[in-house]
Amino acid sequence: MDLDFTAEQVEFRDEVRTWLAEHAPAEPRPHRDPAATREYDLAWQRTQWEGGWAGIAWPERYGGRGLTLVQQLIWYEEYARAGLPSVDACFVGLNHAGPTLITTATEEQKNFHLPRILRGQDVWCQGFSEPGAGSDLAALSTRAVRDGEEFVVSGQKVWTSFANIADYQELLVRTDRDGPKKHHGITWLICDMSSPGIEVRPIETIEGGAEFCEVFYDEVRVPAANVVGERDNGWRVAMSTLSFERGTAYTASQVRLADTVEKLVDLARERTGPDGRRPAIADDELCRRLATARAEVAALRAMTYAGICRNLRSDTPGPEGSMLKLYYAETAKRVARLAMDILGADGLRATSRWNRPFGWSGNYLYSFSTSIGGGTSEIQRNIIGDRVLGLPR
Amino acid sequence: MDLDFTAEQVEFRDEVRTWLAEHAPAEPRPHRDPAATREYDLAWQRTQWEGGWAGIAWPERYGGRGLTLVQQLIWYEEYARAGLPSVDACFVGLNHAGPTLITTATEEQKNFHLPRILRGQDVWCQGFSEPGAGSDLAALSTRAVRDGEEFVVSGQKVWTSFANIADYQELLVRTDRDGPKKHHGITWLICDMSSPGIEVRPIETIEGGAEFCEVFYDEVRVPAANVVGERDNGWRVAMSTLSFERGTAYTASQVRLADTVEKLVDLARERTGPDGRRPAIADDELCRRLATARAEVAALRAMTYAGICRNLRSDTPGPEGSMLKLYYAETAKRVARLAMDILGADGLRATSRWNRPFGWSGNYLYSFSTSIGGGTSEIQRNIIGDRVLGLPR
Amino acid sequence: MDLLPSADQLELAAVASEFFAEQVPISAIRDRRDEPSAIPRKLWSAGADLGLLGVSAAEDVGGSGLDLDDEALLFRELGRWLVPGPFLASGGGARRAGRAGHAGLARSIVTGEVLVGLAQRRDGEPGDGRRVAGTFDLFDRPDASYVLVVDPSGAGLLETASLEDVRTIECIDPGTRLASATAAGTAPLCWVPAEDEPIRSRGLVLASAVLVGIAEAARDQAVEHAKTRVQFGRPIGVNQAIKHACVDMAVAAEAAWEQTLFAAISMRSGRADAEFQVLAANVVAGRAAVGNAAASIQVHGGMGYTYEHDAHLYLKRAHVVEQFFGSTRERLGDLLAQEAAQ
Amino acid sequence: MDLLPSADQLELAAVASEFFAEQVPISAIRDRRDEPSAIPRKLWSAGADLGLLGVSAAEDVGGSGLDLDDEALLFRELGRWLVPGPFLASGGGARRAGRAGHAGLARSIVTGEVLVGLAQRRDGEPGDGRRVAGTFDLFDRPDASYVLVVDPSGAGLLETASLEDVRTIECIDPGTRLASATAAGTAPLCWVPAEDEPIRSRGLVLASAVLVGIAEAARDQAVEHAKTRVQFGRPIGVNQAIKHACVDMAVAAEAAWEQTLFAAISMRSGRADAEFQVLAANVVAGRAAVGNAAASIQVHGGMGYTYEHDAHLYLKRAHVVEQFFGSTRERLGDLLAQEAAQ
Repeated sequence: MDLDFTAEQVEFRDEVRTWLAEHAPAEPRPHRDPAATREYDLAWQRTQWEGGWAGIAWPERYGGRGLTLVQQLIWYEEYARAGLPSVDACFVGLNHAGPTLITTATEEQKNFHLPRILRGQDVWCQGFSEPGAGSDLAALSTRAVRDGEEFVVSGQKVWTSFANIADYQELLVRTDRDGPKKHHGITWLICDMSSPGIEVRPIETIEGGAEFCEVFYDEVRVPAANVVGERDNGWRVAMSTLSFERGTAYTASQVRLADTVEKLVDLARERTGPDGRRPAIADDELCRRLATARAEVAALRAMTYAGICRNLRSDTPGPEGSMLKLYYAETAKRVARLAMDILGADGLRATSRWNRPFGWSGNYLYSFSTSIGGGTSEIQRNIIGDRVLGLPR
Repeated sequence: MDLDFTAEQVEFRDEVRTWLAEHAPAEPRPHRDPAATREYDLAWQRTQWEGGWAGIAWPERYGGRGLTLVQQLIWYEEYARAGLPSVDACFVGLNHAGPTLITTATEEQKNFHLPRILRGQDVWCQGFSEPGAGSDLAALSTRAVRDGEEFVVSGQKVWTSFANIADYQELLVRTDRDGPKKHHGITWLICDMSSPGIEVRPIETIEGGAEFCEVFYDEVRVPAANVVGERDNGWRVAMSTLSFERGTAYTASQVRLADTVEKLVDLARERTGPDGRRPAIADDELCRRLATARAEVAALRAMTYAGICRNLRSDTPGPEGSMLKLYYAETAKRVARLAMDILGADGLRATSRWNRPFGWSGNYLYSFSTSIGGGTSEIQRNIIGDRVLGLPR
Repeated sequence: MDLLPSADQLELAAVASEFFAEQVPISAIRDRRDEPSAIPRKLWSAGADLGLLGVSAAEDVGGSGLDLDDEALLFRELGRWLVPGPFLASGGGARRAGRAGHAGLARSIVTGEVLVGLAQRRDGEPGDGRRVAGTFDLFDRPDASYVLVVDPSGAGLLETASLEDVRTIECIDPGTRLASATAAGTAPLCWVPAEDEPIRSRGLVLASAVLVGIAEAARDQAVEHAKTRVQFGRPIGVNQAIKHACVDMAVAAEAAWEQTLFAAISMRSGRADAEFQVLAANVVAGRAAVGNAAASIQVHGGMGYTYEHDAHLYLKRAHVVEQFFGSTRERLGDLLAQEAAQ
Repeated sequence: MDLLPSADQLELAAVASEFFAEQVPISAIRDRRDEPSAIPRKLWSAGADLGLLGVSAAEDVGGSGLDLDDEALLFRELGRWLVPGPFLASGGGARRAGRAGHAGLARSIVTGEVLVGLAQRRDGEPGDGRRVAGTFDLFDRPDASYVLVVDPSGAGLLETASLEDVRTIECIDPGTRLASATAAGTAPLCWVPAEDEPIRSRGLVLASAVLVGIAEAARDQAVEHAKTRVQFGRPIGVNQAIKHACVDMAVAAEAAWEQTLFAAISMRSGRADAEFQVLAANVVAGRAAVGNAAASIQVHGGMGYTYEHDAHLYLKRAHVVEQFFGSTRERLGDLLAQEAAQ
């Protein structure tokens, strides 16, 4: 066992650090205006592409760098250390759709989409959840009927982040309603968001974010060539997508959480504590909770490293990703709440986590999504209980 | 609404206080030796009887005082304030068996047993749980077959406190194995613990207590006249017993917990805190946890008062008793753990909660029983969810 | 000894609850989020007509002269319905003005003509009867002619117009209007020293009642969702992860409510440990409100994370009301500094 | 970068685990509860023959000269099997003696002839190379000729015979022998200043590994019970109240283990943030061990509350090991005083 990076990896880290210092966006992310958000996120992705930093662990033949998850990790670490905004609008393309296409799509699909994602040409969104199918994703009922060389899609999706500014969607539809189990008969489609019949209604989040949407499909025609994996086999494809999400895709968030904790330690050094005299960090309770947060994000990093080492040996992430996701969510919520306790009455001031300096009350509200999105903490616990611990169902 | 006690009740409180000051046992309770424990607990119960304080809210015709639950509450409060030991070996007789007999037994059964319980003549124990029937009490399989004017009992019970020193047992047995549901065909028997065929094996508790037992029944003959309620109707009788346990029977424990918290506040005033300089109470974390414990036991008392007021209006305790039981258990565990955190390395020294001064490490270990005995906290949550909140099963 | 509300008290609360349900639906908070004031004057007047602003003010200034436990029952309904507007400060202000002999002012607050916001000290020395200085957070200042200042030494009213550097601040709660301001040694009106009347303790009891209402509403909302939301072919409430979360909410709300009543009655009847009971109530009520509201968001899943659902409004209001009359940590210190309960 | 144990390391741990399972069953703790020493000398010697006491001592004193991560893998097994006896202090003592040039002493500790207990300071000024004074808690003193004293300024050995006022104290853990004693300015043996070798940090890593072993064993025990115990016609593990409790135990153990390895490797490779990583490991490992052991008792219900079941032994040992090398609260303060992690 070792924690040493190779000379090559150390050099890589230096390059990343230097490049980020020179190219990081100077402007804060315009988080309230969808069109401006799209432009900002894509422009930043394009800059990364031009710098040669897009798709670090993606295959070279689709525009990636063909490096390992260790280099990808180094990138995330330096990225977080530089205090840069997350790749929000590009997240699904880079972390869900991209990896899924790499493992499952046809060469044609890969050749078309993967470079576009890396170059910052397209925003992708996820079309999984429905009003009647949240935790019970397999109950989805948005229907696709084959008509010649097309599928005709009708139905509704919810909690679709960035549908209002997306070019493509990874869309789960029901292509067979008569299968023996509801997990069968689901198909994973690439849906062009400019297709006629799609209506997008933004839903504001409790933090005031504008990225959440409902999407309505009224006889939307999707070419049959856009099926990824095979028809009626979409559940398996989607599960691998979710495994990415719960495994490596969260690496950036995990790394960023450590940075958030250090920001909070700094805040506690600067602010007066509850007694009105000493700095907050001198308060025994707050001090210990901050130290505990430090210990937890350290452990989260160790788990992330170990997960990457495991992934380097076997390609498909296992259910252990759910442990990372669960631990991340619960830690992120505790850290966000601790900030509110340090702020006291100042926590009542509305802020956004996109603010500079960091908006703690916004981050607190945002933190509620970490144990809901990508599968609730309850669902993660079921997965871990059933598939990691082998407990009876 | 008011918190005022009537002049009569105030006078009652004064009498209790004066009497307890004069008659409380001077010796600590001999908790490791079962025979000595029996003698101590029964002697103290006899003293209370002679003083006119036994069965405060029991009907006068069975030897009680015929007063209300308010006087009973006053007794518990003064009792706890005087720092007196709980009525451990007499607990089942006074709080389970007694109340059950009062509501359900025949006059003959009542006339015989109730005065004996009050006079400190008999120790009772509970024979409910079995190795295969813990949370799932209705799955009990200890069998009783009718033979003339007797039932012949064979089987096994577990977690039976004080079976080794008990005279009688409230014994649940299966009298019908062919009923439509397993809750049917259960009968509540008064079992004489000196009957041939009973074997008692003590089980030490994690605190080192000696009161826990397994009881084995090998063709034990119990007179049919000892059925309480009706044959095959024992489930209903037992449920009312458990309602007593979860409702008013815990009043004494709840009141004592407030006293325990104040003992802990005193301890934190006297001991040096984690920084090795200031008293523990000056530590911000410990101070806030102590204050929170104070708030929680205050709320527990308020809930207890409200429960008593509700009971004064309707006789049978409802499922709300489970809320008290649950809140009590979780609070008691937090308080016990807080003491360990205040003690630090000193918490490693083995003590008993029967020690004088109070043994905190023993109390900590004991506290684990509060969320297990009398129905686990998980079972209480099921009861509250199903019966108080009406959630689907 | 009787801790159960009387039929009269329950009736009083039911009337208020009905009024709020009809006139001040929670959805109105979203509709008015960009308005200067969180509650329209018309509704404020209607609330005044119902007697909400003079509950504890004397009858000779138009009040009802009711007791603190009656008032707690009403404020629980204000919490349950997330009613916006400075009811707590205005009710306290009316009582304050009345007892200080400013009958005219008291009457105009009771009738709803004059509003009183809440000023919460951020820094500066505690005020006294002659001058009040320092910076303050102002809650629901729009439309308010006065703000109620509660310092350890006493409490009184300041004219809003006398405040300097008034700056509007967006609050996390769209139903609360927040601002900051400075008082530069202004002379307060209707000042009363803390030893003469425990305004802060009364305020804490009523804030606790509001928090209980929030905790109960969040519980009810989660329980309802658990009964009706179907996933995996059954209502989600069959799952212990959901069921037990609802139960913990119910227990927290129950404990908070009984303790809040206990505190209200302790104050009314002048028990020696009243302050202990009040602080205890505020601690358990604050935890119940914030905890239940947070749990309800989780029970609601994706829906609970949307602005258009009510779940977050409970959470945000809970955080606001938990800050009333000083920080939660300060109150825990105060509670531990008390003698043991009676 | 590779955080996964090698095949050699896993083999090393498996051999130890097998030995413990066969030779030091957990039930022996109950059998020996009234013996002066928690582990028989014969078993101690067998452990020494297996190399458990010289893992990190140099080869020239009979040790294996292995690295801290290897040692952590072994100590995790000691925790998992609740092996009694002063392994941590004796292993540290052997390494200490060897590096201080006391080859004979080192060798006799490695062979199991000489035992070293752990002395934990209760009060008095920290010692230095010339004198050690103050009162101490002694862990597993019986049979030990020396005790290891670890002060912030450094660490060394004291002859047990030189201690005064030695008093046996019953420990909550029947597998740990506790005593108190006074050192009256005794000159320590093999003293090494903290800046020369981070004994406390090494000890904290190994204590963390023991705690991880306890956390994992408690998890395994609870999971096994959840799979096999039938109530209401089904294994209790189908209930989320049980299932999710087991999951939380698994996540806590996993986090603690990965962080403990991270810390061990950080120390070995001299990372600048090694101390941060060590303290972090001890914090998460302590919480995992105590938390999992407590949760396992609850999962086991009435059985978990009996002395004859193993569940409480995990809890009690977890509390003991969590106290090694200073209090948990002190360590949190130390962790926050560190620079941010690399």
